[in-house]
Amino acid sequence: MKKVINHPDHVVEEMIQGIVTAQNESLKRLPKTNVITRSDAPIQGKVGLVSGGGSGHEPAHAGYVGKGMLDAAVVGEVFTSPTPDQVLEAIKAVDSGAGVLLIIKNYTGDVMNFEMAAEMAEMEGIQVEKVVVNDDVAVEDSTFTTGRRGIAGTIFVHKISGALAEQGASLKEVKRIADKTIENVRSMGVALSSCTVPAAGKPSFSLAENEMEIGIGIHGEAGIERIPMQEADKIVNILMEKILQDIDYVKSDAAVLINGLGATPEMELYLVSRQVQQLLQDKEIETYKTWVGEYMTSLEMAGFSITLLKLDEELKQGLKAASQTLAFPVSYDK
Amino acid sequence: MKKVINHPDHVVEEMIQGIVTAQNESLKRLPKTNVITRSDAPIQGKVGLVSGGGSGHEPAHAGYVGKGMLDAAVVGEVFTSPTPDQVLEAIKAVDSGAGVLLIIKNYTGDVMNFEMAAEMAEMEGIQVEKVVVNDDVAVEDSTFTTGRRGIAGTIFVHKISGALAEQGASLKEVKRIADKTIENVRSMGVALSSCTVPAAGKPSFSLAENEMEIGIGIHGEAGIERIPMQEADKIVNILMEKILQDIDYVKSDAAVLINGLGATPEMELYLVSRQVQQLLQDKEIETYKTWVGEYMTSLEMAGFSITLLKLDEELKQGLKAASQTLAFPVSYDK
Amino acid sequence: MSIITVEQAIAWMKKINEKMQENKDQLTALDQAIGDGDHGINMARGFEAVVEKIEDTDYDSVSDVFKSAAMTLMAKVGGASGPLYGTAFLKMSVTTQGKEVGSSQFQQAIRAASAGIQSRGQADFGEKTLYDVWYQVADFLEEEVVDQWGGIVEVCQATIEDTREMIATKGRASYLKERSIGKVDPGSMSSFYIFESLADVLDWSYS
Amino acid sequence: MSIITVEQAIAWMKKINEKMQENKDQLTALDQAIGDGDHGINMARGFEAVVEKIEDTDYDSVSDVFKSAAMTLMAKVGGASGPLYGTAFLKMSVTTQGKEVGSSQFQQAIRAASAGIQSRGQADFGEKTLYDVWYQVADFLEEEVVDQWGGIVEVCQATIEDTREMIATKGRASYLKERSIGKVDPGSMSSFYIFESLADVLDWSYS
Ligand SMILES: Nc1ncnc2c1ncn2[C@@H]1O[C@H](COP(=O)(O)OP(=O)(O)O)[C@@H](O)[C@H]1O
Ligand SMILES: Nc1ncnc2c1ncn2[C@@H]1O[C@H](COP(=O)(O)OP(=O)(O)O)[C@@H](O)[C@H]1O
Ligand SMILES: [Mg+2]
Ligand SMILES: [Mg+2]
Ligand SMILES: [Mg+2]
Ligand SMILES: [Mg+2]
Repeated sequence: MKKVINHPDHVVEEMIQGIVTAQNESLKRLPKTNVITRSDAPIQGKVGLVSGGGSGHEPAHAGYVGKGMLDAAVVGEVFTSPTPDQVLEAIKAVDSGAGVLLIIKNYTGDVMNFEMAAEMAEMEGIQVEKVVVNDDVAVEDSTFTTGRRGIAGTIFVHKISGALAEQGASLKEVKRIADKTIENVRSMGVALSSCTVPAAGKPSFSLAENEMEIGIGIHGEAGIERIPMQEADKIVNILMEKILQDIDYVKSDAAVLINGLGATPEMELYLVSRQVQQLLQDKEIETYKTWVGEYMTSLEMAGFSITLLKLDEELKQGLKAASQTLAFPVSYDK
Repeated sequence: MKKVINHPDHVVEEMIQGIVTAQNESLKRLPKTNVITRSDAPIQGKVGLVSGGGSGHEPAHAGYVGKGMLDAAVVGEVFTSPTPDQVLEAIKAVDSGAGVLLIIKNYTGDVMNFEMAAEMAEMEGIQVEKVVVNDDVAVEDSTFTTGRRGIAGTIFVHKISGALAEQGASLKEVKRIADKTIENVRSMGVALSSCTVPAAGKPSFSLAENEMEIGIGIHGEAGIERIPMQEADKIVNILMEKILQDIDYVKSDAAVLINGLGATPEMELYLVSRQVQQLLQDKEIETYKTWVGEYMTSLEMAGFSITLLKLDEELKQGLKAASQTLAFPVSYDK
Repeated sequence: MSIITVEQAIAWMKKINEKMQENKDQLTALDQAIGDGDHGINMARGFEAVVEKIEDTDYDSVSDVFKSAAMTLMAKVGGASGPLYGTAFLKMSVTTQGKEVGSSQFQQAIRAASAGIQSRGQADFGEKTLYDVWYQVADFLEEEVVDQWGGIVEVCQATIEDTREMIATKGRASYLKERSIGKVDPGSMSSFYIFESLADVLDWSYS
Repeated sequence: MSIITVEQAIAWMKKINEKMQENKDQLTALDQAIGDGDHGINMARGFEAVVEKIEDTDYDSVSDVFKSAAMTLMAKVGGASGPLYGTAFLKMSVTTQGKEVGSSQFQQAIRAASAGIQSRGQADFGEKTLYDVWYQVADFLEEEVVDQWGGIVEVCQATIEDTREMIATKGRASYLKERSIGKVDPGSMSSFYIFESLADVLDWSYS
């Protein structure tokens, strides 16, 4: 294991220190917690948005904290959901009386920990709503199982609900648009190599020199199948087929997010983007806007995910609104 | 070699297609060239800024094309300087009569190709100036040798000279501030693993499981020495010692750029940033602002570089000015 | 007659911690196979904190020991296992509050813990989770006389082996569908260590 | 008497291309050792384009063949080697313009190419670059009678071996300082193939 760390047990603490010292104008840390908030939180009259999860997915979620997106990110241990007391601190710190929306990625651990925090917050008289993002089409959608995972599509949920909250919408309204975004967003990923949890010290899985894992999870959870490496365009076709058959995008507008998982050169992400654009054109799906980069990573995993968000006018407005965040800035129209 | 590509010979072409289709609002490609310009180039009355180099360093340089930074980026083959005809096309496309500044990283190939283009452009009556960035303190600075390499510090040169050009300054003025930035910027990097040039198909070098290369170049050129892996803080200390002894930063303000080389998790970059902040504090160097992310990569190399820019009021203004670019956005103060 | 004293409850927690540290890598490896590779790390971090907390505190009752464990696990583990084990010990604390812990109190406590896990995790028996172990243990304690409680270790072992053959439908392993067959559930394994520690500390004989 | 005809000049370029394709991996490996690992790729891409260009064009003079080569290398290679080889062939084109290429024209052409490389690259003899080979070849052609020009291959080989022992002070290899000793310069190696091709095409005998 080759990592730029001091000690596996200190990685999360030191990362948080690094984030808040580097971004001290815009972000602050709640004392004695692993919660990072906007430096101006709570914003009077505004619904507070809280997300978070295990660390190792940077820039998620601290990179999405700021005007127009999240009010707070709760940072867990590597790949491990944060605990309810931490989430509770975040909720309390961002609530200005208008209530708080929790944006949770659909993992048993995250759902349980955030729900417990919500219960505690409600006992303290704070209005809390939650939405659960489950955009990963690699996993079967079923109410009898854990259901779909939440992956990079979560960023669009942050962005769009954050935009509405910034405008002063009610908690109910903000939850509605978050749910609407979730209904319209689908993603799928592929891994070319494993990641290594620092405290584990060993790769989470291993792939042969010629293998890739289709449908990988962002914590290195298994995907759908292992198949031989293929050309970039063919890999994209495999992922896009699953995504496009899941909801009907034809003749609608879509936002695209090409997300590197950690070790994939940006050069390759643009090859992926190119083929996605071609497929969308063939299907008469209009690309509204494309983002290419690292948005929801898995430590040093090589691979990428594709996210497609089906848009209507309201969702477009949400994407377009200004956002002052590190990892998803949208500038003001002048 | 595990890469998301179609064919090694098509990587650059397909990447450019990917970039311009994804960013079609802000960027355009000059027909039949590997030149990417602002979609509104040339800007009347403004000095044109052209940079570029081999590809494989994404987001450099296309990610820095836009209002407030570059007017054009010339994209070479992987790790290979672009040819003079391409640079010439870029110069012609961005010149509005106010002249063009070439920002060149100090490599023999880049310097020769850009110089030849400058000669050709001058023959066509275009005023051209050039600056050569040489921020890498891992390499000895000597007029008898090739001299220092240009690495991530180049981004600050783009930013600061771009800001002044945007304000309508003359070519002479823009060159002056670019040179001033170059005089005040120092960087150094470390590699934990190699990169693989797609057409080579094999890693450029190899490091043992316990080794790192101090002072690595962004094309995988050798550094100063290979030493056993160390704790994050110690690695940072090694790089910072070289940087700090090269110019006197004490009691001045500095901008910091922590740059991932491709495969290093953002988590680890923040650990690096944390230790850099601590060292600067100890030395009474005031951090003006810190950037952490991938700015000048080496394909899938694991490792990072640290850049320090010594600031005065003028350079600060340049950093602060608005920039509408993908990889180095600075938002307007509202 | 009390079957578990304050001292024994404390010793139980310490023993669990020992076993979690010893088997940290094994639990993590099991989780790497069908989950995300942090279960051993989570358990080791959690029970280390439990022991730290307990050593800092004076206890009058078994219930309070369980409560400390519950609150610490809840605040230090995270993930799926944190709230589940936190809930389990919290239910045991509530059930035993203000009481000496005799065999029937203990039966009720484990039954309550099992029910708590079930309602928190929404998993049913047979979904290849740690709930399988708690459910079986609760049944076993109700069916057997106290003298035979050493059998708890065999019950856990058998349940773990059962999980190996199951298709996971809850937790991360569920994403693997049929490919989860053949692998032991990491949470069931850590639950095994919890009950093995209990048998050790209470000197229940087992083979 | 002309020592190189239009057909031979064309054949020379084709032969260079063959050798660059054959030795692409070797040149790249040399550049991986002390540079950035693209020299073979650059040469293969460049001379493939030269041959394409030449096959598409009718030539009246050797000078025009060299000019095509020069312009194509300049536009297709990039890096350090592109402008250097581009300059070399351009100088050869200029020197031979409007002339039959006899031995003295050829001597002058190579001398001009060598000087062009020197002024473009600012490298002196002994800095472990391809200039070393061109400089030695230019000297050799001036010193030897035409019948002995097959010796060019040995001269190149010897120069390459000399570069092995040098410390690079120009180009990427210079960053290695003392560590560049022991490695052959990739650009010198590709220059060797250029002159070996010439000897092949002109049937200069060499051992
Ligand atoms: N819904 C659930 N109900 C009961 N137990 C569960 C549930 N989901 C997961 N588990 C248990 O949690 C264990 C995984 O714990 P851990 O690895 O610490 O958390 P995470 O899955 O969040 O990484 C699984 O092996 C399983 O026994
Ligand atoms: N200043 C120079 N003068 C002459 N030759 C040089 C100079 N710099 C580099 N070279 C030659 O160029 C070769 C490298 O070419 P190549 O790998 O294609 O370009 P790059 O170094 O830009 O990657 C070196 O082996 C050396 O022979
Ligand atoms: Mg986990
Ligand atoms: Mg090169
Ligand atoms: Mg786990
Ligand atoms: Mg090279």
